[in-house]
Amino acid sequence: MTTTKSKVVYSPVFTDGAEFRIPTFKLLKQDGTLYKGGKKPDLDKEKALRIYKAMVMTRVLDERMLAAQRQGRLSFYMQCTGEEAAVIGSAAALDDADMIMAQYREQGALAYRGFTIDEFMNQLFGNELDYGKGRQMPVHYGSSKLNYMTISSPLATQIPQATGYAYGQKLAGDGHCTITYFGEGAASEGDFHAALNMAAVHRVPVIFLCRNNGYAISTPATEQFAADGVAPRAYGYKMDVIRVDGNDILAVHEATKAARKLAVEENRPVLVETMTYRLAAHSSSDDPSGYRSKDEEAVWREKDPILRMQRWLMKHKWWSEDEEKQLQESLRKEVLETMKRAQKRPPPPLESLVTDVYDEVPPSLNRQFEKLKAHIRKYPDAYPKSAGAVSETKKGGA
Amino acid sequence: MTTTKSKVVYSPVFTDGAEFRIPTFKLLKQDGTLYKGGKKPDLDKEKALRIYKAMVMTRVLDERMLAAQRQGRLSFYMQCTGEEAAVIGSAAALDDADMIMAQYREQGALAYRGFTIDEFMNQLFGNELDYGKGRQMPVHYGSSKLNYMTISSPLATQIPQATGYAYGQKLAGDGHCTITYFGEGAASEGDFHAALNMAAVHRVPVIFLCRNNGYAISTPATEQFAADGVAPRAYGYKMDVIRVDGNDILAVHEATKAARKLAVEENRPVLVETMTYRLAAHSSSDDPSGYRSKDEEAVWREKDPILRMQRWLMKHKWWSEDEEKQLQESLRKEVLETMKRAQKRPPPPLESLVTDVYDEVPPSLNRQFEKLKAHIRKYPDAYPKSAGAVSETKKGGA
Amino acid sequence: MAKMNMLQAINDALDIAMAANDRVLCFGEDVGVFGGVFRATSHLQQKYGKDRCFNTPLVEQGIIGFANGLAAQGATPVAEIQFADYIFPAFDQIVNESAKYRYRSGNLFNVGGLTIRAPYGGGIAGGLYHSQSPEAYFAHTPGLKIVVPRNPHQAKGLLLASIHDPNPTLFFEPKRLYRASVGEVPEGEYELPLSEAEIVKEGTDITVLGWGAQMEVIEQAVEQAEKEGISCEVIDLRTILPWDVETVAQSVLKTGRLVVTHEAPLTGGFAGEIAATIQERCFLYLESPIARVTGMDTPFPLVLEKEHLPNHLKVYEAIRESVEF
Amino acid sequence: MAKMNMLQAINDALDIAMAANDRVLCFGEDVGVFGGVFRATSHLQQKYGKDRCFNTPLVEQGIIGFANGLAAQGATPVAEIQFADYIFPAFDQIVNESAKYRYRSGNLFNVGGLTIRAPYGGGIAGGLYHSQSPEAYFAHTPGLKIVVPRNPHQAKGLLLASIHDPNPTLFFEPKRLYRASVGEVPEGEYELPLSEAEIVKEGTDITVLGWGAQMEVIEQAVEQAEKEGISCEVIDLRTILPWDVETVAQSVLKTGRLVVTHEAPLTGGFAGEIAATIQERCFLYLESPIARVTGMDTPFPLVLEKEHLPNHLKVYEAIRESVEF
Ligand SMILES: Cc1ncc(C[n+]2csc(CCOP(=O)(O)OP(=O)(O)O)c2C)c(N)n1
Ligand SMILES: Cc1ncc(C[n+]2csc(CCOP(=O)(O)OP(=O)(O)O)c2C)c(N)n1
Ligand SMILES: [Mg+2]
Ligand SMILES: [Mg+2]
Repeated sequence: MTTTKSKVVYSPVFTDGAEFRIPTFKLLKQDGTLYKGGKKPDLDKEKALRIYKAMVMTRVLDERMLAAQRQGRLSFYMQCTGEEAAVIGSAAALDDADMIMAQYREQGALAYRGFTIDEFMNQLFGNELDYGKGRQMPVHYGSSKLNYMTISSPLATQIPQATGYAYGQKLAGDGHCTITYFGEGAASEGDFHAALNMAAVHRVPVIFLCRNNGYAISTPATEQFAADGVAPRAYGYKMDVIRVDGNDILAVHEATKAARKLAVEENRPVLVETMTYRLAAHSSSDDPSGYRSKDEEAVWREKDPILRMQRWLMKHKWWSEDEEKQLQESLRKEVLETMKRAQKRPPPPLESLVTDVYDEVPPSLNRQFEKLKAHIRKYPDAYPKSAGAVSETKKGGA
Repeated sequence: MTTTKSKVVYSPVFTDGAEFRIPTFKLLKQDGTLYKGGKKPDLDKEKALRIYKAMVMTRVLDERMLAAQRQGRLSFYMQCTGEEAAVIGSAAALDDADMIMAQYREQGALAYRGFTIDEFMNQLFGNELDYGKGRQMPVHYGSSKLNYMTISSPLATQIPQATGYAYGQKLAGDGHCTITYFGEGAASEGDFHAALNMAAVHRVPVIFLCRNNGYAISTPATEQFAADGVAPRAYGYKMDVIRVDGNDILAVHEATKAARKLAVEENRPVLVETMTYRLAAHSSSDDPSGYRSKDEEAVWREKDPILRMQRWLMKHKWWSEDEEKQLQESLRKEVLETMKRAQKRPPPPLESLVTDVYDEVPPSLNRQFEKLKAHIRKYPDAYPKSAGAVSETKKGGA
Repeated sequence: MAKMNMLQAINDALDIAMAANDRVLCFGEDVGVFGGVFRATSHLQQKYGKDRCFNTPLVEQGIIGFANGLAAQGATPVAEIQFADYIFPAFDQIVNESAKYRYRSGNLFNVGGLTIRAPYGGGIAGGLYHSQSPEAYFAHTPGLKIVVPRNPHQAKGLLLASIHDPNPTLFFEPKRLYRASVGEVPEGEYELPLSEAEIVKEGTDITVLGWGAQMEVIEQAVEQAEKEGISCEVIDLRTILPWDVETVAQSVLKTGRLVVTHEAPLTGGFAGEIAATIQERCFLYLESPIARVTGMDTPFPLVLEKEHLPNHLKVYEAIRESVEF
Repeated sequence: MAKMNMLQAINDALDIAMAANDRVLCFGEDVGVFGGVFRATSHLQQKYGKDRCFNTPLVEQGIIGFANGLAAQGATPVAEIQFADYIFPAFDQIVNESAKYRYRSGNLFNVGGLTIRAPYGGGIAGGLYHSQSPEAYFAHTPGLKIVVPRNPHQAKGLLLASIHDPNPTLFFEPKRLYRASVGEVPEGEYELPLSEAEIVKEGTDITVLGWGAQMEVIEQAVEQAEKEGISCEVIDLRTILPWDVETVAQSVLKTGRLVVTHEAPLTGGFAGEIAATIQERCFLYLESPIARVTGMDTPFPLVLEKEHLPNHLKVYEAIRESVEF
């Protein structure tokens, strides 16, 4: 039972927490130097380059795949552009065996974990090598070996799932935690409230990482909530919170490392709000000129997180113009070649229509499948993707 | 877009708001005197007695009806006992034309508005005079003329509805607001989050009144949330909040009056958390001895809100032992007599099974109804409540 | 009359409803200045102000909870759910609240003013979560009306009727046809009746029934069947709940055969309800089993969407099988 | 063998599952120290600790979201929803998430360990919100299993099978029978098969099909019908999804007649799916229309609950009408 130990007042005082601002943690200036007072980050060259390369790979992939979408090679695409530091800086602060449950704009985390361009392409083109068997739209990646939960489009559903997943990790006692990513828009869903409250009550090792990128499609954050960002909500759950410059790779990394420590060592869930900006359109279907100004975008383009890290690396002499050029070129080449290869691969087998609904195909569904195969056999021209699979020699159930 | 004007820090600082306690507003001590420093409340004798009588009526009704349930006269009952000040003090701070959207334990507010014992009884016994036509369980009251929305059992659904209702009032521009009541348990639902956030964003004249009575059935507030009550959540929405001693009628009234002013005059939604205790069982189906101690209950029994107000009234000479005795007796008598009357009344007509599903009974449902009537005509003994209604002379559609 | 696509017809209906009654409000995710991700609410905020047409926070249960409250207050909310696939967080507010508001209060209160619009259906490479047809999930809920238009003319007239109808109404829009379906639409205010199926084409050998985007599929299938001398009666159900049993039963009493088709999976789909009802009503007149041509009992796939969907070839085959039974 | 009521049988099943595998967890509103409002989880917290049996905050979408995550992690969560009427806030987590987890990930991930328990059904003076039978709302969702037991023996064996089954399973418990249904229950671990209907009684004139608490109603109706010389075959469907078409079809091929009964409203109820399927499978063998005896197409009423419910008299009448058709 709540026994409020709070002080007593004898006249009605209303407060709205406005005086109570959560500060923003920053380390790295846009010119690549540290802020005065900023502690030198605990990041060695190897790790720094792993992070940086993942950022560049993400950027290159995004640029090329958006272009491919524009050329009609791909049905849909979503970019991480502008948010690479928020996503990769946080993922890099974890153990690779920690679970990642993302929203959809976190391909950077997957790149950091080692998802190959081949693997990205197979999903984007939904070919026979796509782990998701061509069932989901582009960018709905997943990898069990890299502990990256397959993306699902309904927003915020992964947030309470992350609480549950982390609770399972806690009971298993293997010292791992879960991070879940979501936008400031998705944080309005009821599932967000459920997830944070349950995590606080049950002391679950989970990191809630909000990418506050200013928009949910066309809806600006000012129409999403009246408060100063998402961070103040943590107090409502008595949860540790930190706000961080989301374009500052060092601050994001540092903050998430500290958050992970709280989560794993003390079973204290943490909310991390990264303040950033979605530089690209919401998706390839969107045109932001209908709801925001070029000027606003320009301000944020100046804060490019990749450039910021690059400058820091160069100041350390850990990276050079030459290496940059080489990396960019080789990535572009690899992306293009891989894309061509992936696009040519056949689609997943017809059986993939009915498998994985259950652990086994139930009889009624198998009947539907047999009927479908007979139908395709009758009208092979109408089903170019699968006609080959049902030709007379290939009969048989799923 | 969120531009956080917050200050910048250069090392990661986590906060959980623990240092940041929302005070509790009190005016009236248990002995009926004001706290030192407590402003004399703005409450004249007439209003004070209206409040007090509603409190006593609620208590008497609750006691009698629980007894009636124990005797098997009633299928189910829920008491407001212990929370009368939280409920009636707040309702009394409103204009009678303001909308009330309650959870289920707020019969006090309805009593204050003038719902008669007859009206209560008709609902409790689901007789032909029940406005709800005998369709809902006992205590699911509603009154359109008293602006009291019919109770629905699914928890928290009324909270976003209150936001919408109040938005309608704001556009209508008639200067009214909506109050919605809910328990600290219901505040865990996703609908709570949706409601408060939308109210803050759209600047809606709504008062969210949480009855934090320590339990949600058997679940103590400590297993409901980790934070210090529900109040701190307001900061997450940048909403005005006040916490108040829920057993202190003067403080609740004063706080809600001030809240209403913010809501109606400035379109600022307000969260009011009343700290109180459910003295009775959750409902007639519950036995609290399975989850809490008699000692704990005893502590709170000492804080009885009705006695507290009674003492205050008597100190003002607005109320006497005699008047108390008379009121108690007349209420008990009225409750008993009304109960007998209500219990004897016939059930709602058979047509009430199929009306009000839509504005008109659709043909398919009417066919089902005709079939039902024919069936009852065939087996009149099996349907004692309705056999009379379908006797040969009474044929005809709904 | 003007030539319009379905989005324009819907936008026109909303415009007319908002102009006629200032208690009509349109809101939802991205509905405000942007006019919705499909642009169905374009220009409404500019015309009627931010108070009456606005973005909501991203929370479907809140959107419908808010809309229920508004409707109870006496307003006429038209809430948009961005995709029908995302209506499920609001399921409780719709099924336990909207649908039961009037009944549980003995008609003291109601949310009859409520209309919920949501784009539904496949055929746009949307995969699991931009393709679903959830009408049957709601059709088990007395108190709701469910409407699905097949073309711009129908969309405008049925949407205006839904907005004006004094019951909570779900209006599912076949998004595949948003821009693809173009046709003549009368200017100004008009309504088409709810709970009345429409016989789109008369015929004598078999009845073919559907709704929404599936009507186009039926048209193609029937064209092929008629070439082979099978005379088809085509019915657009238009309102799923409460549905027009009489028109369908009368047709089947005449033709003796029925094919029902929808995109949603077979099991638990609304074709089952129709088949169950019609086999009872027309038992002695049925010359072959009632056939259902539907999506498969799987989540909605992406790459093999074509194989999954009940296209005109599958409907045509069902017509033939039925006639040859 | 021991005599138990249904609650005891369920409690026993949970106890056995938790003892056998420490990754089995039970949680939900009031499930912890109190043992649930119906006491189905009594003593489990004391026996297995607060980590494995606990109260959750009051948020159904959170309970199931949390359970989905736990199951994905490899645990075996058994989540309780206090009343089936309150499962709808979790509809999105169940229908869009649990059901589609395996499919959408290409079997990289799954929540097969998940079981959701919820008391359902009427007959306890519960009115609109303590009486609903929502099985059909879920039966339109490939990927889910739905199970409903009719007595203590079935409850224990089917619940153990549901917990062990590698697919997300909804287990709806007929709360009217919690204490009313008492019977012999084998001790220790046993399972009854999912997706297999059970022929409870053989007969030749007509097949009568139901599940859960409705089986008791059927029993009474059939007793009356048999007195008049009508030989009834009684089937308990037991698993609603994926359901056992073969057993039902074989029975109807033999009897030529089918009555299906459930408490949920008629329109969109699962009897419709069964009727639609069986009229197709058994078309030439049907001697009368398949009859559905169900709740009315209204919210669930209170005072006139008896009139609303499909009791044994209504089932008996349907049997007679069918035989006399
Ligand atoms: C439940 C649900 N509602 C609506 C949508 C449609 N939708 C997809 S992305 C999006 C905006 C999300 O914004 P935010 O969470 O801020 O993430 P961002 O795109 O900015 O990274 C919307 C409304 C959805 N996918 N799921
Ligand atoms: C959506 C929903 N879930 C569960 C319930 C069952 N239930 C009824 S009352 C209750 C506890 C409510 O506690 P609280 O909100 O604190 O109110 P209190 O009873 O203490 O006044 C529960 C779990 C319900 N009615 N609705
Ligand atoms: Mg965003
Ligand atoms: Mg409480």
